[in-house]
Amino acid sequence: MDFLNAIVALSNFVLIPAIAYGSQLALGALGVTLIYGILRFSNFAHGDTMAFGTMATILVTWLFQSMGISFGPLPTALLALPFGILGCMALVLITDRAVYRFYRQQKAKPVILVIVSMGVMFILNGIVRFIIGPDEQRFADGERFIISARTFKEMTGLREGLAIKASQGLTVIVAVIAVVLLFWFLNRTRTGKSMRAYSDNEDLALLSGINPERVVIYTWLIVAALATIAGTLYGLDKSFKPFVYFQLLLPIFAAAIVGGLGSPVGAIAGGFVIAFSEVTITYAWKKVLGYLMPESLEPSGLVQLLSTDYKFAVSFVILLIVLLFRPTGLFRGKSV
Amino acid sequence: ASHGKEVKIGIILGFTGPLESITPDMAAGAELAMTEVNDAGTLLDGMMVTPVRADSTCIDAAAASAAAERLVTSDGVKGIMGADCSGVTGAILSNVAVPNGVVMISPSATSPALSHQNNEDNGLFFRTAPSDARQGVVMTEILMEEGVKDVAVSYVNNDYGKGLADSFQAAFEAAGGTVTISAAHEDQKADYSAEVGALASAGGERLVVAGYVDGGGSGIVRAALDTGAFDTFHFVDGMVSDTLTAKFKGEIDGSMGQVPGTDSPGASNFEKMAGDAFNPTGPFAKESYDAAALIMLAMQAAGSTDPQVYKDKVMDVANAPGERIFPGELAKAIEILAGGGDIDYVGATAVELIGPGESAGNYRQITYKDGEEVTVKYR
Amino acid sequence: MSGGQYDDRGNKDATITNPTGRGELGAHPGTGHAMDTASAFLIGDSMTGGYGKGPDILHDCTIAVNPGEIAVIVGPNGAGKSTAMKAVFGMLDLRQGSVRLDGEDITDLSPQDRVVKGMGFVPQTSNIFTSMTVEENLEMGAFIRHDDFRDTMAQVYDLFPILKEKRRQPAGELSGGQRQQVAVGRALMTQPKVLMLDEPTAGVSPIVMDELFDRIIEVSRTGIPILMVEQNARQALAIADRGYVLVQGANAYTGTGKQLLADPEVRKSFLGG
Amino acid sequence: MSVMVKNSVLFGLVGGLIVITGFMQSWNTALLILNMGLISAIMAIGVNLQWGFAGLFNVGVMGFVALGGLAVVLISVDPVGEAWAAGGTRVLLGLLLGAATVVAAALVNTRMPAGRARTLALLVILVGGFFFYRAVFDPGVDAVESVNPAGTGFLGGLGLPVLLAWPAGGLLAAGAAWLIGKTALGLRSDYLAIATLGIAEIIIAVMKNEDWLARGVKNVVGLPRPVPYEIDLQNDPGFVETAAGLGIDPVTASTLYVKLGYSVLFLLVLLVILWMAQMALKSPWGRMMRAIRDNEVAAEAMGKDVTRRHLQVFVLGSAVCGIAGAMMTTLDGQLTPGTYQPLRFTFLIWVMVIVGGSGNNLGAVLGGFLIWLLWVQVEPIGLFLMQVITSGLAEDSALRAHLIESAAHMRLFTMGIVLLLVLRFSPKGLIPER
Amino acid sequence: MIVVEDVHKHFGGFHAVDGASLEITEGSITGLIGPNGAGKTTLFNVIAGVLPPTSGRVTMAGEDITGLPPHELFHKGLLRTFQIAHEFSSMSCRENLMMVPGAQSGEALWNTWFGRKRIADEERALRAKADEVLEFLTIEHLADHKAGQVSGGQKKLLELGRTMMVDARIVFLDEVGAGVNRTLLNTIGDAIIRLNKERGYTFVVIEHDMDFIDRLCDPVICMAEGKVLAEGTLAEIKANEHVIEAYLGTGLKNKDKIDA
Ligand SMILES: Nc1ncnc2c1ncn2[C@@H]1O[C@H](COP(=O)(O)OP(=O)(O)OP(=O)(O)O)[C@@H](O)[C@H]1O
Ligand SMILES: Nc1ncnc2c1ncn2[C@@H]1O[C@H](COP(=O)(O)OP(=O)(O)OP(=O)(O)O)[C@@H](O)[C@H]1O
Ligand SMILES: CC(C)C[C@H](N)C(=O)O
Ligand SMILES: [Mg+2]
Ligand SMILES: [Mg+2]
Repeated sequence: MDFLNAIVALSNFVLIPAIAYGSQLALGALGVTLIYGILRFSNFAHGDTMAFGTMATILVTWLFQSMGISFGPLPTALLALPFGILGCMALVLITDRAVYRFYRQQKAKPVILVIVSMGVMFILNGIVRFIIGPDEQRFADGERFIISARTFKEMTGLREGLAIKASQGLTVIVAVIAVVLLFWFLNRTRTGKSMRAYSDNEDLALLSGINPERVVIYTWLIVAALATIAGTLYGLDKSFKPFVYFQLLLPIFAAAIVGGLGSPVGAIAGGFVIAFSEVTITYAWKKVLGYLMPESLEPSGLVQLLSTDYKFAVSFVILLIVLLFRPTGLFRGKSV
Repeated sequence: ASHGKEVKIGIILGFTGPLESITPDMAAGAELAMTEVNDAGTLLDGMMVTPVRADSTCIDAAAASAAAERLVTSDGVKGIMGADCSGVTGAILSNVAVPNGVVMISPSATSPALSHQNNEDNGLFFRTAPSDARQGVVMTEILMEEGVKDVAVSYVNNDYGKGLADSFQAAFEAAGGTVTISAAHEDQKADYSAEVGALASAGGERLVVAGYVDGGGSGIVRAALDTGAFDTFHFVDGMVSDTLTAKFKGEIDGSMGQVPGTDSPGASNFEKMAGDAFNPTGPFAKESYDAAALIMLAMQAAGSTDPQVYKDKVMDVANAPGERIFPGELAKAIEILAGGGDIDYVGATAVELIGPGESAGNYRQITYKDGEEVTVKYR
Repeated sequence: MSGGQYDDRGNKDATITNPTGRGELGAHPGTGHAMDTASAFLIGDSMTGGYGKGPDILHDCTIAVNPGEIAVIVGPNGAGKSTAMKAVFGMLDLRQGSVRLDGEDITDLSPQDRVVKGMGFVPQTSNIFTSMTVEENLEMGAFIRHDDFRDTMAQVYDLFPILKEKRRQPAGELSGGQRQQVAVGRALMTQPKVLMLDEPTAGVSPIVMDELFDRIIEVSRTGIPILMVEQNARQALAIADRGYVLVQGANAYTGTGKQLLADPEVRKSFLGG
Repeated sequence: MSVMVKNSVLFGLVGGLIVITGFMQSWNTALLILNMGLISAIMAIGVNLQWGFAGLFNVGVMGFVALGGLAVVLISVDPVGEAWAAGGTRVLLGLLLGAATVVAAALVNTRMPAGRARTLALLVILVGGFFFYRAVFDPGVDAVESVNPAGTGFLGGLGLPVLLAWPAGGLLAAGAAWLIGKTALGLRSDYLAIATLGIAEIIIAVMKNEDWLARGVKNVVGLPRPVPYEIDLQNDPGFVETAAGLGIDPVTASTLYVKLGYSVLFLLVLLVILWMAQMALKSPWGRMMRAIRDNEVAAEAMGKDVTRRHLQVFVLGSAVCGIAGAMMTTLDGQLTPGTYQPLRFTFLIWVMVIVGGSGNNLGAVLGGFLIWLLWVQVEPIGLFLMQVITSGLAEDSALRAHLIESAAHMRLFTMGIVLLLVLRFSPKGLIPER
Repeated sequence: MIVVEDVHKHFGGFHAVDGASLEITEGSITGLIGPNGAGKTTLFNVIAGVLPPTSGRVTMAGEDITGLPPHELFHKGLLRTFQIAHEFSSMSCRENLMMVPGAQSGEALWNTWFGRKRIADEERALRAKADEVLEFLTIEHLADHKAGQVSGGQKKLLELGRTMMVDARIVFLDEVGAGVNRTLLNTIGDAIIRLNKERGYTFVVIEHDMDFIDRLCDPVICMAEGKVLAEGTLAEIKANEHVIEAYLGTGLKNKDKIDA
């Protein structure tokens, strides 16, 4: 019984939140990694792209809600998601046209593109706040829990509860579908392969008859879709607030790099490594150990490796360790 | 008594940054006071007050100082309503207000470090919010009365959160309570699973949340509720607001909290005056109204817009003796002062300035029932 | 976020992305060279041009290849041989002159469009996709084809058996000579109507060089004209139907391969005696 | 020659903008911008040393700037005797123990042959050391932090003149950079970037959470100054008289005087650093660095010790950032770890370097001034723009209210536009490398 | 002078160098030939310290130099060129050469501030020397061109030029000839011989051009599949069946094309 309690407590506070958070990071990191691999720069505007896509989804969700359209127990936002993705696609294509294309043609150094993306980040920042405001927005509806802590306790009679939110289940399912589709696309389709070729050697891709602008457009489209999905899932699970999306940028980058920039598999692995390391290293094991240990040995302190103050630092220390012992990231970052 | 005279008052708040969602209401509160005075048109025989807004960013001391410097030296403001966050408030005070001799009244900076016992501020700094040292004591009283002896604390990792958590822990432990864990959370972060995991593991009858409702504070509450880690909370002033009830509805029933506030009729007056123009119950909107009102009334009392002159009058108009003044009665107050009378500004938050010029600290104790915020009593 | 050596994917010369390949002059003044270019399949006619805003590298230079023939360009280092190839392929602004393929003026076409028109090109450097497997490199060569290209791939593997062995290996891990084979194979995958090679045998062992020349001859026998730059000039000229010696961006000597090989002046100055 | 003319025009332009600020807004604002501009220029030189000279992508600028700030507290604040008595020695001992553990582990790692014995020894040292360190350190920290937490609660500094803190800030940053460089410089550029970004965050995390060091998020305010206080000047009859003689009122005169004092100090530092950087760049050393930047493999084969040179320039650049950080904290008069944000202290500096022209010291200086000027002035510009845009709308229209309300967000927006415009029309920066 | 003892270099499961042992005698010009992918460049990289060997030992004049970093080897007099040119692309050709010599006093930061006179003198000498080398390589007109913008062959010349800026003891040349005009290659060959005779440089030359090998090299080592296949004078090598099969081949099959 105590053993079960320990397992449940661990799942409830460590495993489930980390898996959901990891999936969200992974989707975000995939976008960053694709841009890096194919367009060769670290896109600092990615967090704000996510915010924009989510905002578009939210606006459509509100429209649906006001029209009385709903999706049964699932959040209406899922219905609105395709529209949000379209909106985000339009945005990234416009920015590419207006901004990035010029630098591509100039063969500007990647760092210039990084700085340019910071400019775009500033601008998107302004636009999003301008349209939807800086405040937190709620748009989740439908069932909130697959199973709530209280129900679980009543069902099992255990002392510990286990909560699985609908948004968490949804996050994992949608993430898996998105990732499978992406991999199929990149490795099996002609367009996918041409994207990888372009990422490898632009000039030669040109000589092979690949239209570089098309590759770029496809990349942006995919990235817009990923960003919107990641942002919407995150918003459903937590809440939507522009500034938080900007803050997401750092863990997303950490995830992409731990995995190996440019490697999609790596991005996913990186997302989970970051999520799990943040949660486990600062977790206070007192409760779990309390169940497992005999009464006399029960820990008096919190049994916490590091205080949560250093949570953020932990993910970066993990990052550093990975980089020092496997300098190209877990999955040697090659271009897509 | 010529018309067309103008005095500018600066409103410096974090219009961008982690408090960007509450600052518009605060600014609106301050501007409401100025409009009221302008409508009367009697301040210093027809002086018109113009508000000038500037962005404190809440976090970037250098940018805030630059903005304040511009307010003072280029716009020529004669008083500053602000800043909001304790950090930038300290920076503006020592870099701009004191060197230029400008009065500054903050509606919301609550850090104990801003109590200038030794006149480091040249008597230029006041605040209509109480120091957090006082809030820690009030919180302890409430919890003890409830019979709560074990709590976990989660505070926002800045001078406000940390200072409040420190003063609370000291007071609570002195009263015989136990703080199982006092852990920081970074504001505006993506995910709080780790923090809640640690808090849950440490346990406690209640979770004390000392953070911002627009930031990490709500994130912590959300995660704690969802995982079933805690179901009752104790909220500090940064948390109590309509946003909180809108967000959590019945989920936080049974939780408690306190905010600066009084049962004086001022608050409801203020809310009526505001109408639909902005949210008058927003955090520190009332304090902002009061801060702006105090600046203007002190000017009237001194008969001068020169900060070096009117700074000495701020305490006089704020405290007894004199006629009690509520929101909507600024015209009356000006009249009394012009006639050489004395006033006791009560305002929207029952202003009572003590010690080095900060609010004495009246608190409204609240609890949550059926998804509504219910006032229990005032202390 | 990358710098220095890590952002090298292809040469970084901006003109290569010239989206339209448009020359500055609309008219194409002939120069009246006494050259038999009338029947040429591919001709870069009186080309003048250079990189970006820089000075002219090519000076009124003409290069042509007839159907079914092999044309070889030789010349000292820096003569502009690679530049001439790039110009013919549309990767460089022509300030004067024109490029014609099978009688059609293609001066204004972009490189991709030229690929579609049936031109294949193997550049001198960075001519493979290093992160992709050998097989994927070949597939990319066939990118513009929508038919079944497995036969062509089998042919390429027949020609370069080592590639079949390494087909699952990233091309970047191959040795210098092996890469060269991938590059030529990739170009052949398009089933081009005309093939342009910039020093295909640089750094290739004698046995592979012979094989490459053999294959080039075979390709040309199938009716595909070949235009190539070579430093192994004696061998190249030996199989060439037409040879060009470029010096400082201008035609210095032109003739059949044999004529040039026999010319003592050419031998001494350009073929190493 | 024409380059000279162009550069002079550019610098003249920035100078002009500052002067215009002086006339249009106030001389105080102008001087404030000038002072932060000088500091920004120094930071930009530091980043330019690393990126422009050596191709090191350091995105941890914020960390070094913050360390410089920390140095100001450690050098200039008076020691807190009570805290030292309560647990000062214990804290120091704990730190020494921690360092000893790491050193011992490193020694074992290099001296012992690889194998199970070494792994075991390492584990014992690290785990044992960690607990021993915590056992000594934690009580000391608790003791120090409980000494008047609202007012002090930290050990304080050495109580030395604040000017000493500037070189000390450089040294502190250099020391940290050396440690970081030893471990992280082998990484390829993108990874180095994120590693430094992470380390900077760790530095800030430590400064925020180790209250015994510099009060953490509770901030240290009222730091000593190298220039007189305005109030003292205003109370000094001699000064008031001189001011009156110049026809300026004493308050304004005193604020200007103080700011000018800072300007002179900062300018001196900038000139010295700029001269040193220029000389280095134009010498065989600079040539070697450029070679390394162009092609590390070849430079290594040509006998240049790339790792050592990278470390050297990384340490130097970081030290320059540390000096600038110390200067900035001195100017602010307070250390507020919570305000260190990558957006402001890392990315903005990068924008300065890139817009100014990387690889060119003058470019970095120009970028420092220009971008800082914009960063400050964009806020009123944004408001102004909004007012112009909405001037056609009815006074009470909702759209107008919304637009004016959004004006504050236009700061980032306008900044983005400005940045993109500069990059668009001069992608190599305003003063490109040669 | 250099002794390579049973060196292995594995990439994952692939054995690029698989137990190579050879000796290079002082003062010789040794040719290293072998089919593409034989592991020649990889072996160079191991000797020159770019890649750590999986196992095996390299000694130079009796001293163990296995795994020493390239910059230390440079100062011991071991220089190399790259098969794919590694120029310093944003620097002028002259600077590409001037940066080479070690122990320039201007490379110490201190001197850039306080030893400016000395630096100026040194620079003058260096510049003269660089110009001399450029002239020798027939690219003096490119002295002020950015090295990234010269032709493929010119970059290779620059590579060679760098080894001429210092007094080397042993120089490894990885396919200097590939992409270099034959007439110029002859000149380079002459230079190599002169450096060998006059300055006592030892050379190891990877080359696929048999004429070039013929002119310069004695002895010749042929590698295949990561091992040494044959060693000896060129005549011996040329007659070796294995070498013919693996490397030299028997000439064009399509001879008819030439004869026609
Ligand atoms: N990207 C470039 N930008 C500017 N100038 C260039 C560029 N590439 C080559 N050049 C110049 O053009 C001239 C001709 O170069 P090109 O590469 O055509 O020579 P090449 O005949 O192919 O020589 P090689 O046999 O050595 O490859 C050279 O002098 C070189 O300096
Ligand atoms: N980094 C690497 N990873 C995996 N395999 C490699 C790597 N580098 C080289 N190889 C393999 O090692 C083998 C030897 O390569 P190497 O470059 O030494 O050949 P080489 O003898 O110099 O050939 P060439 O004459 O064509 O230059 C090749 O088959 C190559 O594919
Ligand atoms: C607006 C408030 C929540 C600010 C807070 N009281 C502080 O001092 O930082
Ligand atoms: Mg060429
Ligand atoms: Mg090789």
